[in-house]
Order: sequence, then structure tokens, then C-alpha cells
Amino acid sequence: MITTTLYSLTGLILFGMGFHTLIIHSHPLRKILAVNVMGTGVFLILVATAYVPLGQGDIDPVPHAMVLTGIVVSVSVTALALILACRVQETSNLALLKRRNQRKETKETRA
Amino acid sequence: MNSGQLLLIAILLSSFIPGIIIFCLPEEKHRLRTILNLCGSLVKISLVLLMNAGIYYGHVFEIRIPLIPGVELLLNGDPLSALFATLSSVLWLLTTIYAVGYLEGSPNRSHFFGYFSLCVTVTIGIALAGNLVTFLLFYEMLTLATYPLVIHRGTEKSLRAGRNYLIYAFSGGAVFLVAVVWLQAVVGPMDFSAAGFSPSYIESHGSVLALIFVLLIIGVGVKAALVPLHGWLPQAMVAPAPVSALLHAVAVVKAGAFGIIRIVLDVYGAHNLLLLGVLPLLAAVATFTILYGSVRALQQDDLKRRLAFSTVSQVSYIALGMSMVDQPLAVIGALVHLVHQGLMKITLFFCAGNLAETLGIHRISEMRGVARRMPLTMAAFSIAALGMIGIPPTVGFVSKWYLGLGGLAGGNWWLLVVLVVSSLLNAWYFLPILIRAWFGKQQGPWPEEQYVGRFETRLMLLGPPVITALIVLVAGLVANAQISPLAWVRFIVRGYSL
Amino acid sequence: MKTGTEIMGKIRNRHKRRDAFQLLFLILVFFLMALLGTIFSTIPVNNPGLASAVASLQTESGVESPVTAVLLNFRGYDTLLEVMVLLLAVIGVWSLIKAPAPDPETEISPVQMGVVRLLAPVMCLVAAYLVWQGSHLAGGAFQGGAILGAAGVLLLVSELPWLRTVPASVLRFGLVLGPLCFIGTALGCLFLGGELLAYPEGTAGWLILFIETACALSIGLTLALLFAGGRPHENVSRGDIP
Amino acid sequence: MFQADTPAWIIAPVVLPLIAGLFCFLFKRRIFIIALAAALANFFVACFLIYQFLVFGSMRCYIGGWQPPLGITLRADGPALLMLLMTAVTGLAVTLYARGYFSCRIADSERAGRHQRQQRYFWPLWMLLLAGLNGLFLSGDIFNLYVTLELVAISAASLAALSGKPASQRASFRYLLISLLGSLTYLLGVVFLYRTCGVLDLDLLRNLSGNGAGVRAALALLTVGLLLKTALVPLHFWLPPAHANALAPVSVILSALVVKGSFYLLFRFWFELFSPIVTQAGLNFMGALGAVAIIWGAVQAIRQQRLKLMVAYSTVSQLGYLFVAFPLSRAVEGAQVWSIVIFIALTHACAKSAMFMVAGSIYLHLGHDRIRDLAGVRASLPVTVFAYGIAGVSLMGLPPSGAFIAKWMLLSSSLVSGQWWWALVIVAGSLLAMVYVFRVMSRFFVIPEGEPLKKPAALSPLLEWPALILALISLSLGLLAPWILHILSQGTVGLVRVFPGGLS
Amino acid sequence: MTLAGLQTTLYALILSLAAGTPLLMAAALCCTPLKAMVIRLLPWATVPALLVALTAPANVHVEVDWFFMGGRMGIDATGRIFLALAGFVWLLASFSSRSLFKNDQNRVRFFMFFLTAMAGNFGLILAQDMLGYYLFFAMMSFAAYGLVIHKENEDAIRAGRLYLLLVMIGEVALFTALIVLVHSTGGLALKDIAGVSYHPLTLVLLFVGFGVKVGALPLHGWMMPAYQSTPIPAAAALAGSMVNAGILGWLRFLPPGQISCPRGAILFVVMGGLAAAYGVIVGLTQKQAGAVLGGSSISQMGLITVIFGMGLFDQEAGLRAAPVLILYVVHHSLAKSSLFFGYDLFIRQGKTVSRLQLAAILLPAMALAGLPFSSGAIAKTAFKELALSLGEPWSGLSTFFLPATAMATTILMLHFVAVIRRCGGSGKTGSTASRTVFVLSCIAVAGTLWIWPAARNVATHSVAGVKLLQGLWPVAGGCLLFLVWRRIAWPTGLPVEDEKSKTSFDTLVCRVTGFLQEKEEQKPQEDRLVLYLHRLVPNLRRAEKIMGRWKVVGLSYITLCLCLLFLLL
Repeated sequence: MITTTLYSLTGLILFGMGFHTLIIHSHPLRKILAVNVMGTGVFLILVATAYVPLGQGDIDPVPHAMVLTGIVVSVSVTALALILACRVQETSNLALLKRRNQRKETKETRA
Repeated sequence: MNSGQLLLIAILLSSFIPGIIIFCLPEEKHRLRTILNLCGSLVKISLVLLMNAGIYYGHVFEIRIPLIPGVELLLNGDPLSALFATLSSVLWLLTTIYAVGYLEGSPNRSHFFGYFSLCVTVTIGIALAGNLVTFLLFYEMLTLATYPLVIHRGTEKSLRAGRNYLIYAFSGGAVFLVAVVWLQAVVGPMDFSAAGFSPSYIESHGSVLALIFVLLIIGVGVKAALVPLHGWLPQAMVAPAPVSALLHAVAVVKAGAFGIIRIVLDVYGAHNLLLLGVLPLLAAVATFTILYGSVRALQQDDLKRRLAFSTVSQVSYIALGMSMVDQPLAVIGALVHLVHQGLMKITLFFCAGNLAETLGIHRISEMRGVARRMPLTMAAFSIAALGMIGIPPTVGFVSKWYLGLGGLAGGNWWLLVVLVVSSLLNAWYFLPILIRAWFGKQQGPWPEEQYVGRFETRLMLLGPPVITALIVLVAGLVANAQISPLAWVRFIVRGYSL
Repeated sequence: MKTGTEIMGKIRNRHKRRDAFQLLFLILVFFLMALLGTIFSTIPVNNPGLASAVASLQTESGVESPVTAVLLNFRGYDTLLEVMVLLLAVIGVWSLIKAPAPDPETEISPVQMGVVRLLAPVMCLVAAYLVWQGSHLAGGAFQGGAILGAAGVLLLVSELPWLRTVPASVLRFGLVLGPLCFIGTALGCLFLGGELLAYPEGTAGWLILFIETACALSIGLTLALLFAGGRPHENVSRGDIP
Repeated sequence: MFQADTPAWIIAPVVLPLIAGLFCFLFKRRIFIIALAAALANFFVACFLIYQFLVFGSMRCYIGGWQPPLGITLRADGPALLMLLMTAVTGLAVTLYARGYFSCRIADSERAGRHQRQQRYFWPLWMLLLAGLNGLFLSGDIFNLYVTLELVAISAASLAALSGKPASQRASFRYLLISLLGSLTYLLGVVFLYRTCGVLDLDLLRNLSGNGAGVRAALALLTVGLLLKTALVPLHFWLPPAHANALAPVSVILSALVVKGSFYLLFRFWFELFSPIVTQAGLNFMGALGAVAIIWGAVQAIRQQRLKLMVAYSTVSQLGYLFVAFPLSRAVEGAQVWSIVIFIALTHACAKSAMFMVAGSIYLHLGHDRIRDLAGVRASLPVTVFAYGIAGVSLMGLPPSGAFIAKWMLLSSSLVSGQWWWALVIVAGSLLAMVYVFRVMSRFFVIPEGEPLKKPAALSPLLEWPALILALISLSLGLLAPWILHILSQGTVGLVRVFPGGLS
Repeated sequence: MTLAGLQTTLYALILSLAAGTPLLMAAALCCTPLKAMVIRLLPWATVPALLVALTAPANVHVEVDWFFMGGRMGIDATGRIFLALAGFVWLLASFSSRSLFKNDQNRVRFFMFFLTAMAGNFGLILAQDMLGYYLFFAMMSFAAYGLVIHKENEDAIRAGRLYLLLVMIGEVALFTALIVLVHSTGGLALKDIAGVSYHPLTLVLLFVGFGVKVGALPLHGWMMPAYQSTPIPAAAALAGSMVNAGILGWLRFLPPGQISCPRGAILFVVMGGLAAAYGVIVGLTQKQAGAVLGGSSISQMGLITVIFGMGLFDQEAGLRAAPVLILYVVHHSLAKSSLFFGYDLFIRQGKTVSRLQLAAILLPAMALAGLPFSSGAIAKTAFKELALSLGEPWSGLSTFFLPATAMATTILMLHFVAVIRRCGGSGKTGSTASRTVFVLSCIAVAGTLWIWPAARNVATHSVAGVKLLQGLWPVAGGCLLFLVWRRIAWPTGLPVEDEKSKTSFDTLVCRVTGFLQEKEEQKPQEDRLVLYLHRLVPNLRRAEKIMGRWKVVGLSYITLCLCLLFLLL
């Protein structure tokens, strides 16, 4: 029982930490990781839920299946998010570069 | 579906289908477009007349389409709707002819005539609406159908006018919607044919019902241009003349006034309103509007603006008459003014349009001696203007006469004062125009003389005002005949057994 | 000088404000989590969950492992959609970006090559084992697929030249294979048994294995391709005219 | 096997687009034919399901033959079927529109390759999204709903990023993160629920969920998660950039369908699953959020300088109406709650799709969508402008659109129950809607000065007519009201059980 | 159709032709090819009316239900006299104007108004219902405006404006009075009026409504400028016939002999008496012939008003006063129109006026003054007899008031003659026609009352010895006084008229109208709402940006969670 509670509370704390990071930090990678942490937290709670004290130590397989599904989903989303983050970074970097170049050019022409 | 229902649908479709076809026509096919328009309006007039005959002989015309419990669309041909439908369809024909002449060679005519037809469809819908929901439906659609017409010129000024028109109209519509819903919440669904809800509600919900009445009047008062809800009307005169004619005489303002009539006669009923004691409020607003509109009209130099303010003033006669709903004579005056004002005002706007289109005259100060150049136009204008003042034998006198009689019958002496003062003001702002036009001396060339031909202007522009002016005269002269607006209005009022 | 100090002050102020916000936010998050935790821990645990239901129907499921039974039989529909999610991730990634071209100048160390050559087949074997084991113990398509994916990543990292020459259409087919088999089976069951995914009597075990195998392959490929980070170069397609 | 009353038909709307999506991904050529076939089939199946529903009543399909609590149930009741039909109709129109859109873009030789690639990936993503949405509407299992939500979220985010513009990618990234946050919150709620009740099936949950704090917390979490995805103010910030920067067909899909999915769940939870524990304060809170959304979205829409952004903010505003129905739900009889929401959702779906289509067509035509410079469009794209007008009218809730019916019911219930302030918000919202709709409309009527330099080629009818037809549908929804109400009243057998004697 | 029905239709046709012929001719003027013919046939427009007046059987009444608000036409004794009178005056006027306007560029317009006014005049005499009367009255009044303003010079425009203003006031007063009357009688026919009790306000309204036309005292302002500005033939019609419409209105709406109304009587008598005095005084200050005649009209109409007021006292007085009133009206109309025709002749002939003509013009002038053997003497005798027969309060009138007015009128008429002697016309246009008309009118003035059977009784009374003397001394006194006054006022002869005669009331009207009309058109105000929104826009943008920050999102997420938790728990 205590184990379950412990696990669940840890999961909740992970969820909260992830959320905090997601909001406070601006770097895309951190955000993605934060979301992953949050997901992990939820999975942790889910796994903890699988422990059924009433039966004879039986493990409820359904939360496990759910966790599996969740993990797969989170993997997919993470992959997509990472790629998107890369693209965003790239394009914004490009834009940044371009802007800098332009500025330089104008300076040169002025000179 | 019986023949009566078919007739109702045919009446609506007779302008809707031409409208849709016209939308799809390419810009160049003006001959086909004109033919479609004219055929549509002729068919509509004959169908409406057919319906009138049917109504007179007691046939029932009714279509019900239930939407949700308590909300149904109801088209119903009763004598009152026949009055408005006839007015709109006849004036539509004339306005169409006029518009064809007026817009010759201007861009976007397909759209213009398409919306024109939609507009009249919607107006007929308003006429035929059998309950508040249906009325609301067409009332809102009317705003939509007229908006493109108002901003048809596409200039910044017209856009601004259009924007104001929308803001006013839709705000009014929203208030109206709330009121309709509320009323239904209080007294349940109700048709116009019920001619008022049961007086027992007044005991339980008196103040709420009074509030709802005020909201309803505000809702329709926007279109009827009751002061202070009139702001859009003078601005909307930037639209082309046929549109102004449509706004002032055929559709929009008339729809508002018609709404007031419906609300007073059919939704609340004379008895309930007397119990509620809200009629003095309506009377006060109407009086103020009449006087205010006249005074403002006096200040305008722009001819169409002056006419617009004159509309503000004149339409309120209807509201004034309805505020004495317990007096059959006043009701007759109000109802018949619905028709009469339409006839007179459309003539005036046609003439103003002629002046602008032919000679480029927009201001009254430019009108000196214009009657020598355009005698027929100005003759028509004069007849209508005299009618507005209430000079016999024009129709304007007939309305005022009944209003006065009704007011006196109800013991309202002040009404006579209002009529007198407003007649004097009307004379004050119309007679100088006439004097200037007929007896003034032309000073310099006309601002933009565009047409030189056999007649004073194009026949299509000349015909409609002359015809309407003749109607103004003849309808007054034969007011007491078997077939005249007045006779039909008497028939309507008989049905209410006030 | 004055302006300089002002600016510094401003920056400091902003920092302060941010810190204050962070603190507030932290407190709020903590409060929320504490609240949730309290609620969660006070939930009376008096329901048996679905364990007993699963246990009672275990024999009908055709597999021994309860998790696999749930995944592929009782809640096979979830899994079907989940496989789709994976595929979707690939499609999404491919729609976004082209796979980075291999850097021809990087030299792969022979040690790495050796390890890869050694490990990759073993990993494939392990994956196959995991899939097979899924029917009675922990394991199954996802686990197997993950191992396969890892193998793929290894291969990709070591820049094996033939990897790049695999035609895109083959990759597509590989990706679609698992979901297609899954749906195919499901529909087959529908046509045969009247219900989607209602395996006919006695065939459940084999069908599940079949689905798992196909899915494991596709999942492995998916993960590897996700790692590759973009759509392959499709020479034939007109879509990638530079 | 496939008789008319076979429940297995229910899975068709999920499976058909799924397979189509796979094939679209697999093949290179004739993808459009596959997608079109799937959309058509989906439409017909939806119609058939409604027919089936009307004849045989509410259907349940137990996947794999496993009954709850273990198995997953798909169920087809009135609201679900109407949402399904909405998706099918809009989906069909979008499919056609997208075809026109992409062919028009590909015809432009400058970036043909890029446009072709966009089309290539659009179809599978769209098909999978369609499958996800259909699954969402039909699913009767709270965890399965999570999976479908994810399916929708990922495909939607990919679609949103499809245009390749940096802005769209940034927006899409944010969208993805937010919907992940939402999904995780939702999942946390599911965990709470499972912990309390031990079942996942909605019907069982409804019976089991007692009055415990766990269920309430679960409801709060589920709600917040779904609110994030529904983009209710103040959580709406991701929506306008994501919707406005996407390709036109994608904007249509996102705005018309995707947000509806999460809202649909929210509504189901509040009014079906958890209705016994819902408090009036909670309902009022949601209503207040909705009211804020109506006003805020409309005001922001009025402010916008670009057509697509304006339309996107209008979505924010319109979503508010859905929530204003919450506090009023208790004032009306059972079936009406659903009808209000369904009417708003249906009208908004059709009208908003039409609007985004119009915006897309105008963008294609002019090369920009600045509201200031829309003069002259009327002459070259009359059908499109007409469609815009009609869609705008529907959004404003003028009769006889479906939104009017909904507005009527909302007003009526707010006035009957004496909560007139909601009526004020509703009326104010529609007036503001008038302002933003006609702000654009009036620009169409400006007659441009001078002759246009070059007359742009006319757009394909596929770009113009779907918009018009959708707009017309949205306008005439009010006339279909009796039919929709019939479906809803059939489907509220379950609701009646939940709310004995109505909701009052 | 039965015979009776046929007869009714026939009468209806004939009666309506009386008013309809001029109207039809006016309409025909619109048609270019018919113009010349219509103008040639102008005098014939009066023929149907004259025929009706002379030949119609007594008490013909026709009802035409469909017309206007239910039309009734008919001719009774009073109507017949008025119609004959009007027909005669209009006939002469049309002869005269036809010759006057041979070459005027605006003649078509003039004749249109001329014919319309004529139609209105005939129509109102024939109308037997209130609205019909009102209709034709309005028609005549407004058409007369076209005659007043015909010259289009500044004076004419000013006169027209004043005329129109007063006509409008009269119209609305009449309208109100009619409504009140109809409300109390319940019917529209004139015969329904009998026995109605009048509200004082109604009396005032009726006094105002018709008093405008009559030139009763506070409403007299239009008369002198209008008489002066109107082309003389039209002025003759105006003074000789149209003015009578007001009197007829009183007779119709306050029928003497059928009502008694002492308060009204006082009103009428007082106002009439004042007008009689005022008219002379103001006439003497005028330096233009038309205006002088206007003053005379004010004065004479004042006398008529007094007679009418006497008739209002009670029913018996009414019965006695009515014939006297009619007699006086006939006398005044003929004399006044004759003066105008004479004036016309003088104008046309210019300096070539013969002494005979000058003597001839003295005939109507002295008739007005009441010289024995003239029609004026007869009318005044009738007046005196009436006053005497009515007893105490009135008999005093005959001893002082009437001689005084006669004396005053004599002065005024001499002044008139003095004024027109100076008139110099341009040429000899149509002087033949003018001469004929003048002669005819003079004959009518001289002969009518003598040969009129109804007046024969009074006529014989008037030439009785004492009466002759009584009639003569005021005239003689007047002549003397005129000479004295002339010496005092204009020792060097009449000054040449150049200053504008403008009443202060007129200036006031001009000023108010101008003030209101020349106001600038108000600029449409920029839409407040939009302005406000514009101002809001930056703030809105900022707010929306802030809402997009992750921090805010996080905060709102947590807030929402907490709120919902608390609200649901």
C-alpha cells in the first residue's frame, strides 16, 4: 500500500516538475524533455495503480497495457516534436543569419 | 400541399428565382436581365393580386414549417400582409424599371439586380410572416439583402454608411431577438392570427411584458427610424436613387413600420396594450420623431438628406397611429399611411434621382428653375411633396385625416397639435423646394448635364415617378372607392373589431 | 555612466521579477500536486480493477501472458490505433524534413564496425525471441520492435552504405506492413466471425503471433527511420526536385 | 453477416479512412482517388449509420466480441452520429477542396515540387486524422479516447506544419506541446478514474462513479486537458497562429473538426458521465470562461489585419458559445442541451470550413489575404464571396442557420431561468461577429480604382463550390432542425436515464 | 339604369363639368399641340359654370361615393349666386388675361394656375361636403400662389411667400376645424352641420381658416402685396371671386340661421370692425394702386365680416343677415373687379387715358363708397336696415359706423384714382379687350343690383329721399377730406414709389427661414465605436501577446485546475 502511494506521489512530483520546466524554460529541447518527464510521471502512477492489494497479489495487466501504449505514443510524439524543434531552430537560425547578413551588407554599402 | 400554399411559395419564388438567375448572368446580358426582372415582378404582382382576391373571399393561405418545439416558420396571408405585399410588389416593379434606367452603363449590375430581387423577396416574406420568428427571419435577411445595395457605389462614404446601417440594423435585430425569445418564454408560442395573447398574463407578468414591448419596439424601431434610432437613414442616402427608394418606400423603413403594426395589433393586441399602459410611451417617441425629423429636414441642403429626414418624420405617423390602437380610425390612418407614405416617398426619391442623374443636381440650392428643364419630373415631385404636406386630394391628406379623426375620437387633442405643427414644418421644408424649382431663375449651367434627348430625361427614369405621382393623386381622389388602399385598410380594420 | 547603472538596475529588476514569478509558480505547482496527491492517496482502494476479469478470460485469449492478452486481444483496438500513431509519427516527420545526407568524410572506426556487425544479428535474434515470448511472458511486438529499432539505429550510426540505397518504396512497404497485417487480420476476423478482431476459436494464438511479428518489424523500422530523421531520398519521385 | 442491423457497421468510419491512409502513404499515384473514395464511403457509411440508428435504435459494437469491462465498446448514439455526419460532410468537402487547392498550387511552376510533396503527405495525414476523429466520436472507452486524441493531435500537428513556413512550424510545435500537455493531463485524469472505479468503459463508469473526491479530481483533470485542446480562452493562444498559418485545407480541418473532437468529449463527460457530480458552480465557471471567450475572440478578430487570422480568432469566439450552454443546461430539458451544442457545432463546422476555404481561395487568387486590399475580389470570385457572406451570416447566428436555433434555445433558457446575463453575452457576441464578418465583407464591395493590371486566372470550381455548398448547408441547418432533434431525442434514452425527470 | 339613375349621372356629369372643364383645359396645356387652342378658348372655361348657375334646377344634389372621401355636389340658392358671380368675374378675367399674355414666355404656366384656381373656385361653390369644399379650397389657394408669384420679381416672390405662409396656416387651421367638426357631427356632408354646438376653439379655427382668404385682421398681411404683385386680371379674379370663397366657407361651415353662437358673433364683429377701419388707414399709406385696392378689400371684407358676425347671434338674426351678406358680397365683388379691370386698362393705355374712362372708373369707385344710386348704396341700405332690425346693440352701427366707413372709403377711392392717374403703361397691348372688359364690368356694377329680383326691394328703399341724403353726405365729406388730406400729406404731388414696402412680419419670416436653411450640412461624425476600437488595438495586441506567453499559459492552466477542483469538490 505504502509502495503504491510512494510510487504515485513520486509520479505526481515528476509530473509537477515536468510541468514547471515546460512552463519556465524556453528552450525547445527542454520543453520536450519536460513533457517526457511528465509522461513518465503519469506512467509511474499508472504502474502503481496496477498493484491490486485486494486480490492475492495479483497484478492488474490493463494498466500495464495502458502504459505500453502510452509509451509508444509518447515516443512518437517526442520524435515528431524533436524534428519540429529542429526545423524551427533551423529556420529561425536561418532567419537570424539572413538578418545579420543583411545588416552587414547594409553596413558595407554604407561604408 | 394545397393551392394556397403553392401560391404563397410562388409569390416568394417569383422574385427569388429571377434573383438567383441574375446573379449567375454575365454582366453584359442586360436585356435578358431586364426581361427577367420585369417578368418576375409582373408575375409577382399578379400572384399577389390573386392572393388578395383569395383573402378577400376568405381563403386561408398558410404554410407551417416546424423547426424546434415552440419555434416554427409560418407564412400566412392575411389582409394586413396583403396590404404590404401589394405595396411592395407594385413599387418593386416601378423601382426595377427605374433602376434599369438609372444604372445604365454602371458596373456590377448583375449583383445589384440580384440583391434587388432578393430584397423584395425578403420584404414579401416579412409581409407574409405569420409569427414573430418568421418575421425575425426575414427581418434579419432584409438587412443582409439591402446592405450590398447600400454600399453598391463602393466608395469610402458608402462603406461608412453601410457600416452604420449594419450596426444599427443588427443591434436592433439582436434586441428584437431577445425580446421575441423572452416573449415566447413568458406567453408561449403565438401566431399573429391570435391577435394578442391572453390578458391573464398581464396580471402575472405585467412589467416584464411592458419591458418586452419596449424591446420589441426598439427592435423594429431601428428600421422604422424612430428617433434616436434613425441615425443610419440619412447616411444611407449615399446609395443610388433606386436603392434609396427601396429603403424608404418599399422595404426597409416600411418593414420597421410594418413590424410596429404587427406587434401592436397582432402580438399584443389593443386590449393588452391598454392594460399595460405603454402606449403613451410609443406616442411620445413617435411625436418626438415626427417633430425632430421635420426640423432636421429643414436644415438640410442636400436634397436626398432632406428627403431622408422627411422619411424619419413621416414614418412615425404610423407609429403615432398605432399608439392609439383602441381607435379604429387612427388605426386606419396608420395602416393607410403605410401605403401612402410609400407612394409619395418613392416618387420623391425617383425625382431626386432624376435630377441627380440627368443634371447632376444634388443640392436644393442648385434647383433654381429646374422645373423648366424637367417639368414632368418636377410636377411629380410637387404632387408628392404636396401629398407629404397633406394637401387634398393627395393621399397624404387621407392619412392625416384619419389620424386626426382617430386622435380626436380618443380624446387626444394633442394629436391635432402634432399634426398641425408637422404639416406646417412639412410645408416649410417642401414648399421652398417647389418654389425654387418652379419660379426660381436658373443661375448658370447645371452641375453636370448628362442627358440631352427628346424627353427631359430617359423614359425609364421618367415613367416611374410620373406613374407613382399619378397614383398618389388618383388614390387620393378615389379614396372612398371599392378598390383603393383605404378600402382595403378598412377591410383589415374591420377584421380586428377594435 | 548613469544610464549604464540604470540599465543594470533594470536587468536586475527583471531578473528579480522572474525569480519571483518562478517562486510563485513553483508554489502553485506544488500546491496543485499536493492537492492531487492528497486526493489520490485518499481514494479508497476497494475495487479489484480488471485483474480478475482478465484472469477469468485468460484462457479464451489464446495467449498466456495477461499483458499481451490485454494488448492484442481484449484491447486490440487500442493497439491497432497505437500502431497507427507510430506510423503517423513517421509520416509527420517525413512530411517535414528530408533525411540529412551522410557526411562522406566521416570515417567509421573499424571497432565500431565490428561491434555493429557482431551485435546487429544478435539483436535481431533477441527481438524475434521477445516477440515469440510475448505470448506467455513479458514481451511482445513493442519490445521486439524496440530491439529491432535499436539495431537499425546502430546500423544507421555506422553509416552502412547499403542502407541509403534501400528504395523508398520498400521502406514505405515495411512501415505499412505491420498496420496492414493488423487491419487485415482484424477485417478477416470481421468477415469470418462477425466482429472486428474477434479471432476465430483456437486461432487466436497464431494470429496474435502473426500480428506481433509483422508489427515488430514495422515498429523496428519505424523507430530506426525516426532516428534517421526525415524522408529518404526518392529519386523517382518528382516531389524532391531540389 | 452484414445485415442492416449489424452493429459491426460502426467500425467502418474508423477502419475505412485508416486503410485509405495506409494506402495513401504506400502509393504514389492516384492518391486522390483513394482519399476521395474513402471520404465518399465515409459519408455514405455515416448516412447509413444514421438510418440504422433511426430504424434500430442506439447500437453498440463490442470489438473482438469482448464485453465491457474488459473489451472496448464502440457506440453509435444520436450526438455521436451527428458529429460523425458533420465530419463526413465537411471531410468530403475538404477532400474536394484540397484537390483543387493542390492542383492549383502545383500548376504554379515556381515551387511545384514542394507543393507536390505537400499534397503527397497531406492525404495520408488527413485520412488518419479522419479515422482518429471518427474513432473519437464513436469510442466508448475512456482510455481508447486517449489514444484517439493522440492520433488526432499528432496528425493535426503534422498537418499544421505542412506548409513549411517557419511561422507555421513554430505554431505547430507549440500546438504539439500543448496538445501533449493536454493529453497527459487527460491521462492523469484517466488514472484517477481508473484508480477509483477500476473500469474504463464509459457506461460502467457512469454507473460506478460515485461521489468520491477521486472522480471529481479526475473530472477536473480531464476537463483541463480537454480545454487545452479545445483552445478555450485563456488557453487559446496556440490556436490562431496554428490555424492561420497552415495550408488552407488544413486550416479547414483544424478549425472545423479537430477542436470539436475534444469539445465533444468534454461535453459528454460533463453531461453524461459525470453529470451527477457536476455542480452548478462548476457549470457557471465554464460558462464564464465561454463568455470571456466569446467576447475576447470576437474583439481580437475585429482587430486582425489578415483574413485567415480573423477567421481563426472567430473560431476562438465561436467556441465560447459551446461553453455558454453549460450553465444553461439545467434550465432546459434533457435533450435540448445536446441540441444546443450540436447545432452550434454543426453550424460552426460548416460555416468555418467555408470561411477558411474562402480565405484560402482568396489567398491563392491574390497572393495575400490582407483585409485592406480585398477590393475587386467580388468581380473575379463571385461564388467565393457569396460563400463568405453566407458563412458569415451563419456564424452571426442569423436565422435560419443552425446557430440561430442554438442561440434561440440559449436565450430562451437564460431568460426563462432568469440568468439574463448570459443572454447579454450571447447577443453581444453575435453583434461583434457582425462587425468582424462585415468588416471583411465591405472590402469586397469596394470597387478598385483603375483597371486591374492583370486579370488573374479563374480558380477551379473545386475551390469555389465546396465552400458555397458548405455555407449553404450551415445556413439551412435551422430548417433541418426537426430532423436533427429527432435524432437527438432518439439518442437520449441514455441521457434520460442519467437525468431522471430532466435536468432541472 | 333607371331614369332617376340616369338623371343623377347626368347631373353629376354636368356639375363636375363646371369645375372639370377648367381642370381639363389646364391638363391640356401640358400637351404642346393643344396649348394654343386652349389659350384661345380660355374664356370658354367659365361657360359650363355659368350655364349651371343660370339653368340648373333648384336644389340639385348628387352624391359620388367613390370620389375622395365621399363626394357630394349640388347647387343651392347661395351657391347659385356665388357661382354666377364667380363665373362672371372669371369670364372677364380670362378675356383680359388672354389678351394680356399674348407674348409672355411663362404664359402657359400662368394659364395653368389660372385655370386650376378657377376650377377650385367653381368646385368649392358646388361642393356640398366638407372635404370637397376643403379640397377645392386648397386647390384654389395653392393655384393662386402661382398667380401671385407670376412676375417673379422680388416683390412678387416676397408677396408669394407671405401668401403661402398664411395659406398654410389657414389650411391647417381649417384641417383641424374640419376634423373637430366631423368628429362632432359624425358625417361629412355640409348639411350635417346644422345644430352642432361649436367649441370656441373650432370657431377660432374656422375664423382663421377662412379668414386668411377674407383678409380678416390678423391674417390680412398677404392681401396688399399680393394684389399688387399679381397680374391684374388675375388680381381681379382674386379680389372679385376667390376672396369670396372665404365668405362662402363661413356661410357653409357656420350657416347663419341654423346656429346661434353669441361668442363667435362678438369675435367676428369686433375683428370685422377693426379690419374695416384698418384697411382704409393702411390703404391710404400705399402708393401703388394694387395695394390701395388691397387696403380697400381689407376694409370691405371687414364690413362683410361684421354682417356675418351679426348673423351669428341667433338663428333669426342669421336668417336676416344672410341675404344682406350675399348682397354685399355681390356688390363688392363686382365693384372691386371692375376697379381692377379699370386699373388694367389704365396700365395698358398709359397716358392715353381719356376723361371718359377716368369718369368711368369713378363709377365702381364711388359704388364702393356707397354713392346714391350705385350698388354700394343699395348694399349699405340693406346693411343699415339689417342693423336697425336687429335692435339695440346694432342700431348704433347705422348711425355712426357706416357713414364713417363710407367716408373713409371715399377718401381711399379718390386716393386710388389719384394713384392710377399717374400710371403709365408701356403700350396698347390688348387695350381693346381690356376696354370691353372694363365696360362690361362697369355695366355689371351699375346694373346688377337693380335688375336682380332679390335686391329690388332694398334697391327701391335706397333711393327713398332721406336715404339719398344719408348716402350722399359721407361721400361728399369724403371728397372734401381727401382734398384736405392731399394738401397736407403730399403738397408736391404723389411721390414716386421706390422703397420696398415690407412688413416687419415678412422680414421675420424671411429671417427665420434663412437662418434654418442656410445652416451648413452637418458633417457625418466619425464612428465613435471604431475610433475607440482603434485606440484599443495596441492594448489588445499586447494583451493577446501576453496571453500567448508560456508563463501565462502555465498560470492559467494551474488556475483552471485549482478552480475546477475547488468548484467540483
